[in-house]
Amino acid sequence: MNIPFPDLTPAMPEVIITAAAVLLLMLELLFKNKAVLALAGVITAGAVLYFLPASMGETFDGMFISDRYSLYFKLIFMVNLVLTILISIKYFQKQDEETGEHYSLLLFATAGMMIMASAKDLIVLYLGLELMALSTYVMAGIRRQNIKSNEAALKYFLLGAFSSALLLYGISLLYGMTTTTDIYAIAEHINEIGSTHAFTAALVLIISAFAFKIAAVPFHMWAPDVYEGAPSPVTAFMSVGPKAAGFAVLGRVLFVAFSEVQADWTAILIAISIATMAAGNILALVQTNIKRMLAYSSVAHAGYALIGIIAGTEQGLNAMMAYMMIYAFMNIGAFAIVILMDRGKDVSDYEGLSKERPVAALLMLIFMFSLTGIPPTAGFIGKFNIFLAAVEAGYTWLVVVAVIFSAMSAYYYLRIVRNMYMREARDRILITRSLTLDFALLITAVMTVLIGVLPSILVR
Amino acid sequence: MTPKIFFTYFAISMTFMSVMVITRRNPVHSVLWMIGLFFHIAAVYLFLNAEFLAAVQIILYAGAIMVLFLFVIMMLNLREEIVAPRFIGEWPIGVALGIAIITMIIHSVFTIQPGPAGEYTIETIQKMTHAKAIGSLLYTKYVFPFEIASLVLLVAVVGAIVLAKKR
Amino acid sequence: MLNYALIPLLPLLAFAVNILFRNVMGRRAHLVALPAVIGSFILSLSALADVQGGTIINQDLYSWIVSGSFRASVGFLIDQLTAVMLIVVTSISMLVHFYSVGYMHDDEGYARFFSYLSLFTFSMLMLVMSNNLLQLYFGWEAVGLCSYLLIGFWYEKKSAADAGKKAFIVNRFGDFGFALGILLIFVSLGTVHYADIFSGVGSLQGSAINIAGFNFDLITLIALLLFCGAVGKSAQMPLHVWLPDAMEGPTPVSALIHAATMVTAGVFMIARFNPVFTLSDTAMAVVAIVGASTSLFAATIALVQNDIKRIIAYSTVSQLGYMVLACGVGAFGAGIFHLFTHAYFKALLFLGAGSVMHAMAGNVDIQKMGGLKKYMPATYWTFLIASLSIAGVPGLAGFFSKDEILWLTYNSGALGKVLWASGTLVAALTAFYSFRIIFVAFHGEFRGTSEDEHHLHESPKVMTIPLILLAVGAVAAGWFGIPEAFGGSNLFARFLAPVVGHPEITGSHLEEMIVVALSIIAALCGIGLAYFFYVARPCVPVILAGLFRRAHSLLWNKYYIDEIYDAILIKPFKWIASYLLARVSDGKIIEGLVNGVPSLIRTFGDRLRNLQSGNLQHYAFGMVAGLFVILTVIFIAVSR
Amino acid sequence: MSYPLLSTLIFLPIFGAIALLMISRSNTALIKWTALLLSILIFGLSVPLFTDFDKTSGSMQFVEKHSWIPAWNINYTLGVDGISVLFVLLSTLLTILCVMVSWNSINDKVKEFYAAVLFTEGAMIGVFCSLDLFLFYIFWEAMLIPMFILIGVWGGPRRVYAAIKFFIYTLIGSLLMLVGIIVLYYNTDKSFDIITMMSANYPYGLQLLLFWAFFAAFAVKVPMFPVHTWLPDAHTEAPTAGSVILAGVLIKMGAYGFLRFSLPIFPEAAKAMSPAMMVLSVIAIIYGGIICLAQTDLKRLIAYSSVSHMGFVTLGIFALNTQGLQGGILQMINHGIVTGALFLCIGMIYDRTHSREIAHYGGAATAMPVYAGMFMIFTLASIGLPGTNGFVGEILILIGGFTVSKILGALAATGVIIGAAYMLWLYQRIFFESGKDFQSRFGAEVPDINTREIFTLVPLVLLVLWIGVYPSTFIDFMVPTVQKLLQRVNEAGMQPGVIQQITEVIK
Amino acid sequence: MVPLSWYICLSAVIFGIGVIGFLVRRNVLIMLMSVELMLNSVNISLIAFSHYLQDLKGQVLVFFVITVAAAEAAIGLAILVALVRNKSVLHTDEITEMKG
Repeated sequence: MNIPFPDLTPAMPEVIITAAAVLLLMLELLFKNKAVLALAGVITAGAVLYFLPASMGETFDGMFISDRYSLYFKLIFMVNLVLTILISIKYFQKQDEETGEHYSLLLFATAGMMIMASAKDLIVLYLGLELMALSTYVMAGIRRQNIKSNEAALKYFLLGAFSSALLLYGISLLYGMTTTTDIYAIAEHINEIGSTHAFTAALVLIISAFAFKIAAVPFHMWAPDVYEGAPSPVTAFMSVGPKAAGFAVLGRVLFVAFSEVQADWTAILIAISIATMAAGNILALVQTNIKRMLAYSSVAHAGYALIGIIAGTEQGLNAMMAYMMIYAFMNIGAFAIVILMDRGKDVSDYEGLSKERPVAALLMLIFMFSLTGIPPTAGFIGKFNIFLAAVEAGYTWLVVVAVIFSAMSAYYYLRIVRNMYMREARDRILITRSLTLDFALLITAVMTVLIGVLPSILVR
Repeated sequence: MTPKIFFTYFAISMTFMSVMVITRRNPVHSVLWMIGLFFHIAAVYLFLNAEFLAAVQIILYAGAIMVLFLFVIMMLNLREEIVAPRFIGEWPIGVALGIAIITMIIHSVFTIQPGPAGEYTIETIQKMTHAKAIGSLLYTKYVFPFEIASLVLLVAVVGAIVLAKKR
Repeated sequence: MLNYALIPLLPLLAFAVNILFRNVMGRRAHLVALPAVIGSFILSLSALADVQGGTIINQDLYSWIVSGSFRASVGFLIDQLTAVMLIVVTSISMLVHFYSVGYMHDDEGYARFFSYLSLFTFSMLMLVMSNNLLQLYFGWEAVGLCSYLLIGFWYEKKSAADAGKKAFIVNRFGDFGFALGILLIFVSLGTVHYADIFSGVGSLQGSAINIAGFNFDLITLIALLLFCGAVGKSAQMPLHVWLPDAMEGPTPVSALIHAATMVTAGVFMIARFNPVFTLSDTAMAVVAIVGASTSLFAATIALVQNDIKRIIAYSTVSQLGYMVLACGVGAFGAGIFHLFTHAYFKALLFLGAGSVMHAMAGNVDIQKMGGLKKYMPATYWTFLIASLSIAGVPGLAGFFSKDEILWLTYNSGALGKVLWASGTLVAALTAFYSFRIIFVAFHGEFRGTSEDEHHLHESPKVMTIPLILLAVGAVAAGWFGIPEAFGGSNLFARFLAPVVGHPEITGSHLEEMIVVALSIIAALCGIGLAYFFYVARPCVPVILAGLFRRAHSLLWNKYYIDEIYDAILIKPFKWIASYLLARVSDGKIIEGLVNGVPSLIRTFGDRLRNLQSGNLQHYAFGMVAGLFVILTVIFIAVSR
Repeated sequence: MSYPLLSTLIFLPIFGAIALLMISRSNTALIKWTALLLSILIFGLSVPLFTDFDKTSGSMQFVEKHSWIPAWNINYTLGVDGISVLFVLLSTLLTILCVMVSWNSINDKVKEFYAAVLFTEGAMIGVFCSLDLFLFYIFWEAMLIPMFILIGVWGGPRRVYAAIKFFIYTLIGSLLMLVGIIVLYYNTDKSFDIITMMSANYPYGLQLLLFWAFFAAFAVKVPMFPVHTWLPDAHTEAPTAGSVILAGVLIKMGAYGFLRFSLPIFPEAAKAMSPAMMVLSVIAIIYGGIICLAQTDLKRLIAYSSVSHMGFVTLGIFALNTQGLQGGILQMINHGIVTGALFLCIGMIYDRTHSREIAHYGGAATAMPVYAGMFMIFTLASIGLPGTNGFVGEILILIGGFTVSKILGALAATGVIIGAAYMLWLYQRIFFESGKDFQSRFGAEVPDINTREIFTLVPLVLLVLWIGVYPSTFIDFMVPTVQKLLQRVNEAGMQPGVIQQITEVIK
Repeated sequence: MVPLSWYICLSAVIFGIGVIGFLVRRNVLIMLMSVELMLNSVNISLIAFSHYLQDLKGQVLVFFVITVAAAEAAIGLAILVALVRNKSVLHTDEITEMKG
């Protein structure tokens, strides 16, 4: 029996990153200073970025596809990875816990996301998703001495397993109706089965599993608890990576496999999107813990990004991708500030920051306004892009709904700004700076403003 | 007729066992019911000409996973479990929701139109043997997911160590 | 052109110097202000001479506001009417300036006072010299401002500040109508320049305007709206309430602004717009009735007041009523004539009163005075002349102008007869209250404290000389208009006729004689009654007041007009402002919504938060329930 | 024009703001002087707009155009016409005064303060110069950030509430406009070019929808009744410079938006809606005026008076005739000058007394005669006394309004009475009555305004009189532009509808 | 021959029981087992489909599902162990440190 060796070029980034992940596991034993691992991670990401442009094409017998779509998401994952590594180092040093595995898990999770983005087959998709999910479960619970961390990991894990069971059930139904798991091949059968309830059920089950990953209502409820309990860098990582990966697969599956039944899933997604924006914003309004607030805000942002998919056009998809990229910068930036603060758990901890730490306050200000979507920040460009696509597709009313919630979101983002600038500090605000953290802040802030001023660098 | 009778038996007993699994007060009992269930499932697999998977089911599930469960249960030494309430306070809601979802799914599965038949007829598989048929697929077409599966397991190992090791 | 432009500009310059270099000028403020106003006076005389010579100037200085078809310029129209007004304004202003040098001598705001006076002179001159409505409006408002500033000159006194504000705001009510009138003229005629208006207004005759479904005669509406302005400025009913209060200002101000010049601007404006007014009989009738009733109404109030300045103020209102009445019956020339004579004798009365107050250390209650005659003879004699003049004693200025009005009123149809009767009655009342002051304040024994008595003195020369000059005016000003019935030539009326025309006389000279005789009798009765009441039988007024207590208190309280306004206008308005709008509409409704929606969302958020119980099974409930709902809905949708 | 004047005007302040942030915190003198000199320099640079502007042309001048975001067909297009040029000048002038008036009153976070002021200036100029709708929106929203900070950080006791209210209020309106902008984009062949839009023809139904979408943003900014309630809070709580910018320029943007977008881009809708707009304006005039009578807070009173005055502005604009439009534009300038000046004045006295309660005052005229005189001039201008700028604007607006509807014109004119009432009453309560009480209430010595403060106010006094006496200098700027605008609006057909019937009734 | 739908129904029922178990049991261990139950039900249907469609992809997927289930069990139990070490509870309604 002849086993052909597959062409690895298109999958080069994945290969590099898995190899690096495994290597990191070994390196961990050699080095006491875990920062080395971080450095290795960054180098890996650099290598991945180097190989990204060249890695176009299909391989693994139609299991894996590397196209512009997946490349863009991989770029987001790399940004996410690098930034997370940069903000991780100091955090874990401060926590005084051994965390060598953290970096290799980051790489594994990223590998999972990349596989998801590139999956051409539902089996690959499922495995990529599990790879990512399992890694993030562990990362969420990596501060095993910390009850909240345990709890976060447990909740994330149980609900995640539950949702992947739903996904699997959906896949199995789909398989039964099409005899295939190939995303592109499924599309060919839709015409025959598109109207059956069984097919609809499969569609709904699959969407709901992805909705869980992107934290869309009503599959979002894990998010606040997990975001709160997980270590801050992991939260930052989770709020961007798995969400982007979820969007990546959602986009591909819906646009490719289910393109024939667009009306069905559009209706579902509209409902989900509105509910997501509503619940995310309303609940963020009443939070006092900043990470919880950011969690709900992350939920709300999923709602906005969904509009890009709802638009159902290429432009909408592009807008959604650009949005995820922008979201990566501004959200990780905000988390970087949270990590920077020695005591930055509560919204009230930011009182008087502008007086004590003007630069940090200014940066946080930029991130908050960007998250609100006020020009000239990247957040505005992201939303604008989405709205542009949605209006073109005829969803003006949905855009109106979105802007109303967007205005509502100003309330809670502004609360942070208010605390920083308009309240006095109760006692001295201590921060722990480090080179890498500063660097991460620099990148995120510069990108947040730069994209806001010169969107051309992002908008194709 | 006979297969239907057999199926009916399996269906009833599997459903019963499943219910036992989720209703037992003592986790150990649950695990034991679960193992019983797994044996039945393996039997069903055999029914469906999937001998290799039936074997895997018993070895891996019944043999490994459930034993892992038992280990953990023993390790955690949960004595008070015997007296604690089994269900959450809002269990009727849960049951209602569960039944609702089953209804929806069963309602929908009746509309399934099976996809086009593939090339692996029972005869082909029997000729190749099941293990070989699956194995050749896994190492050719599905080598990529296979590799990912290895990563999943690796992560599981690493993760389990990271999380469960003592300080 | 320049010499005309200088007439208003000189005072403006004086104002600028005095206000900008207030600290430098200090007590020397009059050194700038006086020459300026004297210069204006001289230039005015030359303007009069020019007009007399037949040169009528109507020229624009520059375009002020130009917008599309709207064009308003700053320019001058110097005709007979303007010339008369120039003389009145500059001469009285000059005398008041002189007088103020003495009167205001010890005041801290000396420079400020003179700068305001200059500003006022400037504004008034701009008003009378204007050749278009907008500039007139400018002057109109600017004199109002000066009036506000000067009434409230002693701003540390609350009553003064209040009075100033009241004057300004009450005037604004009139100005509101006036402004609408201007707008309506522009909208109907497309211009605000006098010449174009007067030549175009004829074409509007008979045209109607529809407002909110009602048809109005256009010209009548325009005339009445313009008249609103006059009602405010010339203190006619029902907007007369500000003028008596305006007496809180320094007395020279009362003389200049609230007697001689500014308050007559309304009359001037009606006269100026005689081509418009005469086209509407309705408007004319309204003007006449308002004038006559104001005149009567104010005179009755003046009967019982004790504040010397207030009596004179009500007398002013009453006399202004006369002038308006004259305009209303088409006797514009007579109105202006009375304006002219009134300027002198009324300024004299005020300045005399000022002189008295100067001696009485600011006390204005005539009941506290008495026998002042012997302490301040110059004041007494000039005051007496003024009183005789206003009472209409033959030969003096007031006699000629008032009788001209009464005669022409009598002459103007059936309504005229009624108005004439009321006018004659007012003549009697005028004589009565004027001489009441003379008898109570100047005759008899001094009723104040001995300390006050000690303080009594005649005013300095700088004050008495203007009095004497004005007395000359109060006597002689009427001689310009001796009617033909008395063998005169009625110079004044003929001089003004090119501008304001002259009503047709239907009655004979005999009728005129009878009318005049009746008014002389009325005046003498008034004086005699005053003598009887306050010299011969001083107890009578007290008894009368006791007998007609209701009537007396009605008059004493000025018919409760202020109280009525307070109750029906000011109080409800304040209630609307502070309760209905501020508290309910803004506070409860709009803000309720603005703050309520977020707090509602917040409450909702708190409720929603409870769903996020922390129990992960509840989260799973959410997921399953969501799944179930989506499935149900979509199944129903698909099966349909 | 060889060098990019408008870009310089926009970005010099913004980069200046960034440069200010680099200066050492402790060196406040350097910060202040840098800010002052920068603002003067910017004003100096903006003077050519005044001198080199071609008053005979109604088209855009000083135009700059560069490709910016080709993917969305967005260009960086700047230019001014007769409507916007004056506002640029007003912005640059008021910024100097803001810097000057804050000289001693801002002692906390000095550099952030001046940076925020300068940043605001840049954004304001950007709003007035943008000829690309996207660019316009960027500036429009960007200016919220520094304003929010200005109000919230250096404001009064309830500053936080006011700042957030201001922000959210305007944000909601702006976002609805954003949707409108996007819809417009697709109906203009995917273009954000304002000039193109001004000559395009949109279906009436679309115009109507977009008109209301834009209205949401502009009406809040103006602010029109009933979305005005942010203004009293924001004005009241903002620091002096913030109030001046708010009153002087920021709320003009709403009315400017009507002129720049609502009228020329949606002419039919504007025409059809003009009665409704006029009614709202008149309500604002009267409502805002009457409510002033109930105010006990100095700044709040002036803030409500702004509502009333801006009612005049919108009335003039929606009268849709030459006098109304010119009056409206001029009145915007006037209001910027006068209300700006009044806020400056209030800031000055507040620095001395630290009280905004009107009831605490009385008798200030004795202690501060120069100040009282200046205040008087602005009060009179606010009342609209002839000879001041307020009169010119108001009379033109009233002519415009009266031409369209007698009743509305007459009702609007009542605003003049009410204006006199509340302003004079205010003046009386601050300045009149016993000067001794005033001194004793606020300590022995309350000094009159100093030279710096006099210099802050003098330019505005001069402008008040200049526009009052010879407004042609300013009106001439806008004549061709307004004519062009009117032509555009008048060419549009009249759409029948319910509004027409309302018009019949109120006419 | 047993119809395909019988298997699918059986699978659906067991899936549902798994869901119910997940929803109502307080004990985290049993919840984990319920998830395993659900996975197994999926496996049944996959193999049934595979059989009836004469295609092996479903069985391949089952293979992977079993692998993942093992990995999940390992991770899940590890998390549980970590949690119980810190705070000896394994009832969901006691693990509510974070909420709201």
